[in-house]
Amino acid sequence: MINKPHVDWFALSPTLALIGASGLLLLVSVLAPKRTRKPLAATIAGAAFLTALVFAIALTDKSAHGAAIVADAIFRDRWTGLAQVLIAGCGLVAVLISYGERWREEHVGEYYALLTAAGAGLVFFVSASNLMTLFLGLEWFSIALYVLCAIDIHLVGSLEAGLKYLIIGAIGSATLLFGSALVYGATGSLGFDQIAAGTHAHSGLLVGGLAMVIVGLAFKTSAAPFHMWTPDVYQGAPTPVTAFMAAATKVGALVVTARILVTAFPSEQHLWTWALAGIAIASLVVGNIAALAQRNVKRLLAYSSVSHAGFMLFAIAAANTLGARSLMYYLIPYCAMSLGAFAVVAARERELGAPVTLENLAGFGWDRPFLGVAMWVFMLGFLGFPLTGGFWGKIYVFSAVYQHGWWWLIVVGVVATMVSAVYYLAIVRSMFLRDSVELALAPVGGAPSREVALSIGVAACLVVTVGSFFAVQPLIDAAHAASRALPF
Amino acid sequence: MHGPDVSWYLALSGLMFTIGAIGVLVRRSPLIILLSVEIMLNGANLALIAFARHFGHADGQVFAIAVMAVAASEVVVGLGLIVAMGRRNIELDVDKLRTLRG
Amino acid sequence: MFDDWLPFAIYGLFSLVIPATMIGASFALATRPKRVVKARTIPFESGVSTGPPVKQRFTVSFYLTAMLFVLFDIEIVFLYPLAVILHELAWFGFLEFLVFILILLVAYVYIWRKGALEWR
Amino acid sequence: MNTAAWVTLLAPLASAVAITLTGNLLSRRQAGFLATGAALVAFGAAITAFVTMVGKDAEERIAQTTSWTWLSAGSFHVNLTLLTDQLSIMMMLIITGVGSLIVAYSVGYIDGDDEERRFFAYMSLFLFSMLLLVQGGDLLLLLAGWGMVGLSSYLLIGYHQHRAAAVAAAKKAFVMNAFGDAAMAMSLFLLVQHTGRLDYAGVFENAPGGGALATVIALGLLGGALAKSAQIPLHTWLPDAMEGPTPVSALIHAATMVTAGVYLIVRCHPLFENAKAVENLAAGLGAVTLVMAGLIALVQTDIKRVIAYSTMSQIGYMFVGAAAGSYVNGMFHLMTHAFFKALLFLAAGIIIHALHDEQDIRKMGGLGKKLPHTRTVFLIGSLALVGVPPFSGFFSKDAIIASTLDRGTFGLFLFGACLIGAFLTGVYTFRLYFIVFHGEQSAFAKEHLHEPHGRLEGPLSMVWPVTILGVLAAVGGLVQFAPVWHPLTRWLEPIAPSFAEATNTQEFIASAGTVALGLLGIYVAWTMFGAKTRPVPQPVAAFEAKFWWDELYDAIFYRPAVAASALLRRLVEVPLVFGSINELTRGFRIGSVELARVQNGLVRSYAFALTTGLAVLTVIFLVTK
Repeated sequence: MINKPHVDWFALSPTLALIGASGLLLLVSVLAPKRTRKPLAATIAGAAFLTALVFAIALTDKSAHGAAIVADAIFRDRWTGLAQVLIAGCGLVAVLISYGERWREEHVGEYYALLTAAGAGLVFFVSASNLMTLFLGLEWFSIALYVLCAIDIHLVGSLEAGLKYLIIGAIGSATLLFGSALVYGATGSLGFDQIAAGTHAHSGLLVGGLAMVIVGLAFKTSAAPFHMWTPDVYQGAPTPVTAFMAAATKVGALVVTARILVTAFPSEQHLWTWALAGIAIASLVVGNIAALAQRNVKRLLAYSSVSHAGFMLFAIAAANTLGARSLMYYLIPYCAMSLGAFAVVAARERELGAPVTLENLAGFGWDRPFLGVAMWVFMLGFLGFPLTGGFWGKIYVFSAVYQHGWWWLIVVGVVATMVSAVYYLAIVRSMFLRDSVELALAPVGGAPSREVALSIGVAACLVVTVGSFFAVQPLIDAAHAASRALPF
Repeated sequence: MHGPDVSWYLALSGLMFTIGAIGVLVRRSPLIILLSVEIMLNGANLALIAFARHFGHADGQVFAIAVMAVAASEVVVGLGLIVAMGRRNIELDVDKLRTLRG
Repeated sequence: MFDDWLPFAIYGLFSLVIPATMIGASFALATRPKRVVKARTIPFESGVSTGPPVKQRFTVSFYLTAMLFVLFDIEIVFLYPLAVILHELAWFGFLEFLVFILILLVAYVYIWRKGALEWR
Repeated sequence: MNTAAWVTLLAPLASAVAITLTGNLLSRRQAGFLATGAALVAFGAAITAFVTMVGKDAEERIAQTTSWTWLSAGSFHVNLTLLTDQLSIMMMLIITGVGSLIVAYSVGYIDGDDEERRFFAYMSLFLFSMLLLVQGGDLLLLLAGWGMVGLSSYLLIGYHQHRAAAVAAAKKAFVMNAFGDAAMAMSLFLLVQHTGRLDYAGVFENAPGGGALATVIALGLLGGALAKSAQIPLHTWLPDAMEGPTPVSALIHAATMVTAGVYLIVRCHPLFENAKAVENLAAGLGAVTLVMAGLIALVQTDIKRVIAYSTMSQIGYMFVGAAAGSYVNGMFHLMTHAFFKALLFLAAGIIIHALHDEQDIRKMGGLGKKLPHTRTVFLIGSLALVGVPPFSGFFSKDAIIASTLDRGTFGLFLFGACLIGAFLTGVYTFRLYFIVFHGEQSAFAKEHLHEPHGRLEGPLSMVWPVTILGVLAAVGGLVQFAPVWHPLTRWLEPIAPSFAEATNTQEFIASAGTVALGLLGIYVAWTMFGAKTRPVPQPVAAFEAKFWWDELYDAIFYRPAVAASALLRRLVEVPLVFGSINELTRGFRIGSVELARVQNGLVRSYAFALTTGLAVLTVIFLVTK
């Protein structure tokens, strides 16, 4: 008789809600009448993310004692739970941003189906507790994102972005898979806990496998030098997709990176802390310097996300509870700022019907004061300015690094922040200090209607960005509870 | 049951992985690149199965089966993109896909 | 050691010898034509002339169907291990099986309603 | 008192948010009135708090109010706490009082500009930031306010964003302040690391009492103060910042923000007292700055730049006062300086306004007849600046100079510098005054001078703030006359007890010396610029007896001063400051372009980067395992 695994349906509920909605949306996209498709699909997707959010919050609340469940395939603990809350929240905002996008009518259902599928994949990915679920989760959301990038096939850039992401992504996945195989060969087990238990000598197989696993995950976090797909894909993909990718994918990849390194490879810590520090420094240097020359705002924000990956990798490289805590905290305002910034870009893009550059942002802050001020706040937040959560995020990351004894990383971080001020403030400047009249930019297709959904989404991001500065204590407590799930 | 040592399989799988990677680097047709990626994935699969046999349990084999399904999906998505490009008369040459850069 | 490799060696030998023999025989047994006629120089195609090579493009439907085939085909891989131990898993296995099929069914309904199964 | 403190802080913020969010719903003029109203509300609340405080015993005057606990880890608490004590209330009154006058003035000055709303939103934001800086109850809020005044200053300097010079000046100010901010943030970090506290009292109690750490901390704070207050060697941004609108120069670059460095030294005086060397360094730099800025001011031809260099020079006095241990005199001079320097800037604004935005004093002359009111207030401001009794500058500046005599040999050096500075102040101030107001009307002035607005010399909203400031500049110094009465000293005693106290004899020596030298300076200016009989002296005319003194002073003072200031500019500013920043920027640009070239859009190169990275990482891992 075979031992049937005990299935903890509650632990799976966020994933199930999203994947169920995805199937439903596929049916809606072919069975529902054409006119009702868009509102119906968006409603279902929004409801699914909301349900997943509620389940994830409940799950976090009820998982004080972490454990591997369902035949040791996934973890149920607060580390997973909090990450799922973040991802579901990102999805919800992404739905709000997407609603006003001028999708071709026949693709709107599929769009939301893929978005929920990607969400489900990410939610599953962050709960992975062995190499197989890790790889499956990774591919699950990646494949959905490949299609999402290319969904607007009337844009040349969109198809190009999709294909580039697919090819490079496939190499990344293959690397991760090969690394997993090597680790499996070195330790004889796939589960994270068992890998840590089974490690004896620092065998070449294990170390090589670890290197490949790190590369595979660093690829998804878009850390340099594995970042090169990021600017192209972020620029080419439809803006709401970019927003979701920039926020949710980063949550997934970073949370899982921290989890696997700490849980499965504690005895190789001397290797991966240095590796991550190196990768993080490379990301800060490349991201910030490359962003200086950018005119396209989506591309600029892509480089900015590379540099932020560097900051968050600092937190993991610190390899202490403070680092884990700061990672979780940093992700909260970071997600809000990324989603919000891309949402504002999306709004401008819909207004102009053209890619948004620093030049044609001119006067936007005065034409649409709410979005302008919101964008301003997001930029200051990226910069780590007080009154936004980005400030505490950086402070916490720095203190984690300091606790590890790497004060020189703080120097690197501070210098990087100073450089980044140039391009973040360039965005603010072009929005507020230039006039739109002289550009003679006429909105395409008449004045755009006030997009309520997008404004609600931006408002939510704004609340989280600023709120995470003031409500830092409860959030840090939550992050602290989450970090207890990791065996430091 | 005798047979070549597991390291031979590992060497072969590493070779496949490398061949695939080189294929991605040097070929221009997206179709061939997808093929090369498949070779990389299958290299990893071979390693998984070899280790599973070596340890005598099924974990690696189950993994390999799952990977096959995933790889197929990935390739199908790639083919779908290539078909979409073909319909829009975009030349099937990754070196020509350079509108996004800088 | 050698015992293990013997079947491989024999197999390899055969796989080399047989094609080599066939190719060699076609040279050895062929009759040289006394006159060069155009019809003799073109490849033998059951008596049907192929004419100039046509750079024919397959229709999109061909690719589409092929892709769908690959996808649904690969899913069947999962049914095989399930089938082997279905008895041992009993109802649990059956329910899992049903869920799996249901997911495939959703996809099937989608491609069917989307018109991907119609040859255009 | 606590409620009043919150109202003071939040009123300008509310105005900034309201103006930004309502966008075009608000007319330009309404935006100006809203900003003025908010500043006045803040001022009223500050007065309320002040009156409440006066009514209490000296021990109960410090009030803290916490609205929110941000962070608590062990004994480490970060709160949103406002601290209202004798020091901060003084700053609040200056900021909101002078601030509301200047904002009101701007309604008339900036009238007709395309983007008035933006201007008033920025002004309100600045007031909020500055108040946050002085009202914050811990080092973190101090840093937050510190950064935000830098930002709003950047935005306001670059207000005329179509002028390349304005944008460049804004950038320069921001970059130099960023250096200061970084230094200050570093010392903050060290303090938190060492003390585990953030609130002022806790930090001062647990701060290192001496040694290298105390020195490094004080150095970091000093770096921040030097950058913000435009002292050597981080001073070059201030003259360029005059590209901003004149009310901005008055508010930020004369009355409030640039004096934040002095506030910082007084507020954190225990940290500086733990590092005597740094304290002396601060005083020394202040002394050098006050002389150097005075020399440079002699040769400037832009009316606002003359006043800007004079501001640097006066802040040098405050640094000398505060860092030499006479905190109350530093703060006293800060207050009177806010009055008379804002007055001078606003009066200059009226002139610039009347002359169609012309700032070059060589084109001015003889404006006194057409602008008698402006001439009067400008004269009051000038006399106060030079320190002629009984105008306000006399009381505060002399007190600083006298207190240096209590500091031994080093004090004598400071004393000498201060006396030289007093003389220079007399010369450059009255050079400006005589050139602009004295004599015959220049051709340019005849051609361009606006017809007066009825009986007034400018819009009403510009005239009355100037008048009020004129009164304050004239009598504001009577608050304290060290030998006779000293309420200010008693007021600040519980917060920052001065350790350098001048005796009455020393006060007398200092006063006599300063006033004499100041008057001598005025006399020199008069002989050179006032008593000239001809606007353009012919070479022959130079031989006339009347110009002998001019020539003499020219040879002894003017030429060396020109040479020295030009040399300083050439040797210090141009190669060290401009050079390094340009090189750095160029390096980043090149790096950026190179990276863009690597990002060539080819999938193969992306894959190559990935696989190379993988190979390198694997090899490193295998070698170092």
